[in-house]
Amino acid sequence: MNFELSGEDAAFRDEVRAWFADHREQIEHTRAVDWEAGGEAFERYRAWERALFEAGLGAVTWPVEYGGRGASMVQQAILNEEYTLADAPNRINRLGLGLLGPTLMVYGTPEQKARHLPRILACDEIWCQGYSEPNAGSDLASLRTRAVREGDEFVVNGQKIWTSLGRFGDWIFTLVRTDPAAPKHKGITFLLVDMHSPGIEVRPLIQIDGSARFAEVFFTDVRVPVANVVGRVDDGWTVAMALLGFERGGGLYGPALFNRILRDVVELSRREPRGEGVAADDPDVRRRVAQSYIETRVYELTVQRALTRLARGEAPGPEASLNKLYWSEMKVRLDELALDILGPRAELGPGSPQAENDGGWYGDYLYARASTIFAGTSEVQKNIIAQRVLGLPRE
Amino acid sequence: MNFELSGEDAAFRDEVRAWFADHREQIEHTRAVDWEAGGEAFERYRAWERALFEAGLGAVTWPVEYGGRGASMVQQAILNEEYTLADAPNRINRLGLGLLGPTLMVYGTPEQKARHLPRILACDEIWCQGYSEPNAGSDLASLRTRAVREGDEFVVNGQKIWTSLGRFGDWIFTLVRTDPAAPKHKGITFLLVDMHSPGIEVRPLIQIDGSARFAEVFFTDVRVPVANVVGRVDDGWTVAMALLGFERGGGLYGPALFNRILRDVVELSRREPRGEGVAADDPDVRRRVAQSYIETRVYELTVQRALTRLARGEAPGPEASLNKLYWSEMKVRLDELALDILGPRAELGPGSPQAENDGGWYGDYLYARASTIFAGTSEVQKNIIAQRVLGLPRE
Amino acid sequence: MDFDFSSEQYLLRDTVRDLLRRECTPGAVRAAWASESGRSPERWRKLADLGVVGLTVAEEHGGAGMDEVDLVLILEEAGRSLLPEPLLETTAVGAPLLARSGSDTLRAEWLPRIAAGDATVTVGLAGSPYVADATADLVVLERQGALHAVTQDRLTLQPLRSVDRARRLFSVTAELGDDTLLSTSAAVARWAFDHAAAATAAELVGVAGAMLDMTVAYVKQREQFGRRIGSFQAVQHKLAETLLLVDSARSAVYYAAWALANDTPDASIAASVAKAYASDAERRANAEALQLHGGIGFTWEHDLHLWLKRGKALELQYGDADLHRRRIADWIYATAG
Amino acid sequence: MDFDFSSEQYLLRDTVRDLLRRECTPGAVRAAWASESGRSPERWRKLADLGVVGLTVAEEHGGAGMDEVDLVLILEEAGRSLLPEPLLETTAVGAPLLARSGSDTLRAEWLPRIAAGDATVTVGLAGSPYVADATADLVVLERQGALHAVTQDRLTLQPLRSVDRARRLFSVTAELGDDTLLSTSAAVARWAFDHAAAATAAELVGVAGAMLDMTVAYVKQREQFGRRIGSFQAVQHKLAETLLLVDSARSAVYYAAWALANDTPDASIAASVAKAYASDAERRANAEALQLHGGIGFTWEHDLHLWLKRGKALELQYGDADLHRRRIADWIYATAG
Repeated sequence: MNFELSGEDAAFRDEVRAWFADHREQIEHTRAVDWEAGGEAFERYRAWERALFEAGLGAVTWPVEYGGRGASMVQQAILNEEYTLADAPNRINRLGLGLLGPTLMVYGTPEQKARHLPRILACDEIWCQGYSEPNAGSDLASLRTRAVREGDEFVVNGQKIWTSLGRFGDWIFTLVRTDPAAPKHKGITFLLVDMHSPGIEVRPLIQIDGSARFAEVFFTDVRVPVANVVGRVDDGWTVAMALLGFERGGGLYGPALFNRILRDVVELSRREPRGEGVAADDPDVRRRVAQSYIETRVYELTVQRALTRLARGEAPGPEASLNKLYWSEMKVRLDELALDILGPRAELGPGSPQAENDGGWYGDYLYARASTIFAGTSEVQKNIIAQRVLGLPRE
Repeated sequence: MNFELSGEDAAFRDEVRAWFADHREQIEHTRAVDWEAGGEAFERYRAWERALFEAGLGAVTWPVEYGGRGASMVQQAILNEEYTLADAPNRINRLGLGLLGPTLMVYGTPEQKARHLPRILACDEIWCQGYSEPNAGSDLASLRTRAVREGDEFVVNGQKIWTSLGRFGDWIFTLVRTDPAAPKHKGITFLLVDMHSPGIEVRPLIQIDGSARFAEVFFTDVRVPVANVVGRVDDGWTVAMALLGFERGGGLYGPALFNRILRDVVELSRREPRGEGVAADDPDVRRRVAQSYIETRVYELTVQRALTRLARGEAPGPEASLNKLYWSEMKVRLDELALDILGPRAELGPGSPQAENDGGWYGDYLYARASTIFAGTSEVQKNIIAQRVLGLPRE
Repeated sequence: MDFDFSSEQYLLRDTVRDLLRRECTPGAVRAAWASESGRSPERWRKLADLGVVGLTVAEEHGGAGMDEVDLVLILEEAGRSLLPEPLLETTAVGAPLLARSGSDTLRAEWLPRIAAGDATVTVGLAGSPYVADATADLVVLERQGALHAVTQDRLTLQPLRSVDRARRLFSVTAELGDDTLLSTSAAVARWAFDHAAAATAAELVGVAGAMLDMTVAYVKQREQFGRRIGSFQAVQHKLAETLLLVDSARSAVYYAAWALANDTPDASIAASVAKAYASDAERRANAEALQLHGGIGFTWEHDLHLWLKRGKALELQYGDADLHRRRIADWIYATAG
Repeated sequence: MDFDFSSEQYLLRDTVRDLLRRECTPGAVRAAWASESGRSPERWRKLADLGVVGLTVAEEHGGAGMDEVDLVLILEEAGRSLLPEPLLETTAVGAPLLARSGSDTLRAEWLPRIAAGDATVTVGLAGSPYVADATADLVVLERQGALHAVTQDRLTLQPLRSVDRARRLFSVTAELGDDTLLSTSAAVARWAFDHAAAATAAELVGVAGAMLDMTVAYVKQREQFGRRIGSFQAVQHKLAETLLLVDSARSAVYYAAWALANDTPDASIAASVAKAYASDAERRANAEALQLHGGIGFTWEHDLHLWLKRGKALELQYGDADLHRRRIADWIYATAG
């Protein structure tokens, strides 16, 4: 047992840290705008992705043959940590780099890899994800978007929802039903679709925070070459699950993020007036802050244990569900604590004088609440833990 | 809305209160021993029951024709309240008075009523309950004790568990399977069995607090007259459920009990040393005491709302499950709080110097934990609430 | 003992419910989010005509002369329908406060106009950084332990923006003087706070009940994995626990109204019990409602968020659950052992 | 970075586990409940022969010269098997404390005997009204801020009776003097408390893990309503949540051991994190274990209560979760903004 970084890992951390320090200006320049505004704002984020790519930091765990540096999960975690500490911009390219790229490496044809991987790496093309449908949430396999083969093409009709970056996507990886007669999990195909194809309509999906970070994507007679199938026709569920594995497990959401939020909560409690003093004098606030410290610290430690196992070559398993369940529920408590510290001020939203952080805490809180739903609800995670980790019988 | 008692109810309260005041000596005399010791100790409790009976307080809600005074549920609640305030002894006759009596009034034959009701009222015969079996807990209907008809008799074989007062019982009301071929809930018969019959063996069941307040009852070729069937043969489930209704609903566990426990917890916190001061200085103790005050107070109010509905003639419904769920979970929190206030002292058991209340808090805590299991587990109560109150679909 | 409402009280509640079903639909609430004032003079007029606005104003001043018990079911309905009007401020707190502490002149000047629906009054008590509906004709402000009744000509308002856009909040600067002074009594300020907390608890119960009902309805029809999600045991148990909390909160809220109406010795504590319990119950209902609605609940288009945001705002008004627990603990330990 | 144990550490753990499977069965624990001393000199000897008792004693004194990290897995096993011996007191706290603060003479006198299994040592720190295993050959007592090392000839013991009868507790009166003085340093007392809290957390994780395992096994075979109760979603979700807590507690406990072994600046806080988290996790496991076992779990005959009672006792030793949370809060707010 040893919590020091190895020489190699320490060198990697130093390299990364130095690089972020050198790029402080670009970080601030990028963060000064919201990519959602599109146009020049979006291009700043693309430029940031390219800067990461050029520094060899775009996709460090990708194998060298695909343009990565074959870094370990520990190094990925170090990068994530430094990324958070540097307060670097949100990544518009994460779906391509984190999800589709690794999936293509396993299931893609040589042509697909050659066509897409370099463009993902260089952020030349933005990818979005077409999984969820209005009637297929937790029960993803009940999806209805259908694709009918006509010669060398599939003709796609249907609707996807909760498509992040939908308005900016050049391509979408999506699940379509190709055999309606087959059992639910069969007859699904994993398809790469050019978002500029005729018949695709993207409508912004306004969320309860008033933003439109997601979109609905409608497919009307969209023609997609059969060559764009990843894996085998009607066997897309296998590919889809592998990709979700990268989402749930590969993520190992960075402890640095929660540590930073906790630090901000503590600072907030030191400032926020409460009666004659500040919130930090309030024993209930102190108890909850201490509990959040405990939870964030234990999260960090649990991630380090998991990374050690991964570094030893153990495959990520259903334990990823424990990780997702832990951080998503913890995050809700953290953000809820912030609102409770703010008290009546918590409801003051963006653009309001007197709003703390321009209402950012409330936005974070809403986003946290979404995190117990997306990528597998807490209920689904508990089912997985019970059945696959504890071995309890299915109903 | 009015929280004053009506003139009639106030008079009843005054009568009851005066009677208890007059019987302080007998109360203390009775409580000085544990009926579990049997013999003279047990007879003191029987004498107490008879004193209640003679004062017309044994079964106030029983109709006048059966020897009660036809009192309202509100008056029953008043009696319960005063009973608790008077710190009166546990009632050895509660199964006969509270459960079997009302059931016989509805389902019993004239002979059964004439035979049993007066003896229940006068505490001449002690009743115990034979419902649970080792393999039939929450799933009561899966019981296996069987009764085979031979002429005018049933021959009973099997085993019951968790029989309170089993060692002292003269009679047991029990559920037996009379038609093994019928569906689970059919083919069960409700039977009154003389505990002095040949073939009955009672073994004390030692609980985790070391006491033996329950017994296992074994039936080996016990012969029971068919005339002892309550309701119809094979239709005992109907009778059994009616009786459980009295257990769950009629109970409306007295708020006075919880108020008294809370008062004791507060007193304990004022005395118990904690660092330089006492536990009552500890903000965590204060928060939890306040929360328990809230919960006990809200319980009391909710019971008053329910009593008002009953007084208006509304039948008790599945809402009884809400009541049971509420008080049983609250009681665990209350007793757990007491242990946390005691800290390391909490584990000191009966007979230990330095033990608070001779370890009584720990005993209460264990009993509280049983209360989320007996008479329908919390899980079963939630199923009932979801399906019968909220109308959610069964699986 | 009779812990229930009279048939007259239920009748009034039903009448108000019917009105709000027509006049305070989710669409109407969205209109309040979007409109300049956020308020509907027509709707206020209808409420006044029903006697709701002046419910707590004495008959001699043109009101209904009713009390907190009569009002509590109406406040629950206001919460249930998200009524975007200053009913709590005017009828539950402002008017009773003027009646209790105002001079004869002040009362004669304002109460009849309030009851008639021609004037509104709001309150800004200590502990809150803003005043809701500060555009009211009369604003009662707590400053340095004193209560002042201030008209608009002495006020400078800066509008704030709540996440719940139906709530119209303002930062208020006032020119106070002896002529604005309403009361210097700490007991009166506490009385006002208790009324505000208890009334907020009533609204919270309404909000929570509405969310629970919406969620029960949703899980009865939403299918996943080939079954209605309301048939999953985990869903059933969450909703059963939520129902228990919400229904128990009603007991606390109704009793607090009675205790305030009868000025019982435990009225302050009853208000704290109500606010603490209702805040926790609403928080749970809020959590389960969004979790069980899943993605659809996160869309602007779905109405659920209107309730989520109102509930969250009210949880933190007039003392959150922790504050009221501390208040109760102080009371418990202040009383003689 | 390597947050895992070495294969040697796992090997030792497995060896101890095998020993305890034989020597510390539930039957053996029941024997400890019933016997006069509650202890088994033979078992202690076997543990000493394995090097477990002297694990933290330096090699120069005949011990294994290992540290808190080596010990933590053994403590978890001791918790898991409810080992009724003063391993925590002797090996996790007593011996290291003597090594750290004892005079050369004291160390030379006691440590070799402890390592050989010929003497035991226990501790009675401030905040506890009793001393566990006070019949030990040497008793370290904290009195008025000072630590004393006291032999039996200077002690008067009054046996107490724990609900967990395997725990042998005593009220202790001691004749203290300069000759018994071990240390007057508050830092040393804190160091001892941190070690005791962290070691208790390790035992709690073992106890909780055992209860979870028993319960999972039980719900896999127990049938009600025609199905195994482990197939009910409500049961599955409870156990999934419990597993998450128990497994996360391991992270906290293992790290605390490392922090104490390496005397890191955050060692005290790491011990508090471990004790708070492990206490809460055990409480949850305790609650679910009994609830899901149902009636059978309430019988004396079933072994579950042996774990329930040990877990409950340990929750409240060396600071409950709330105390450690307050300690953490004080530390957070004491550090510079």
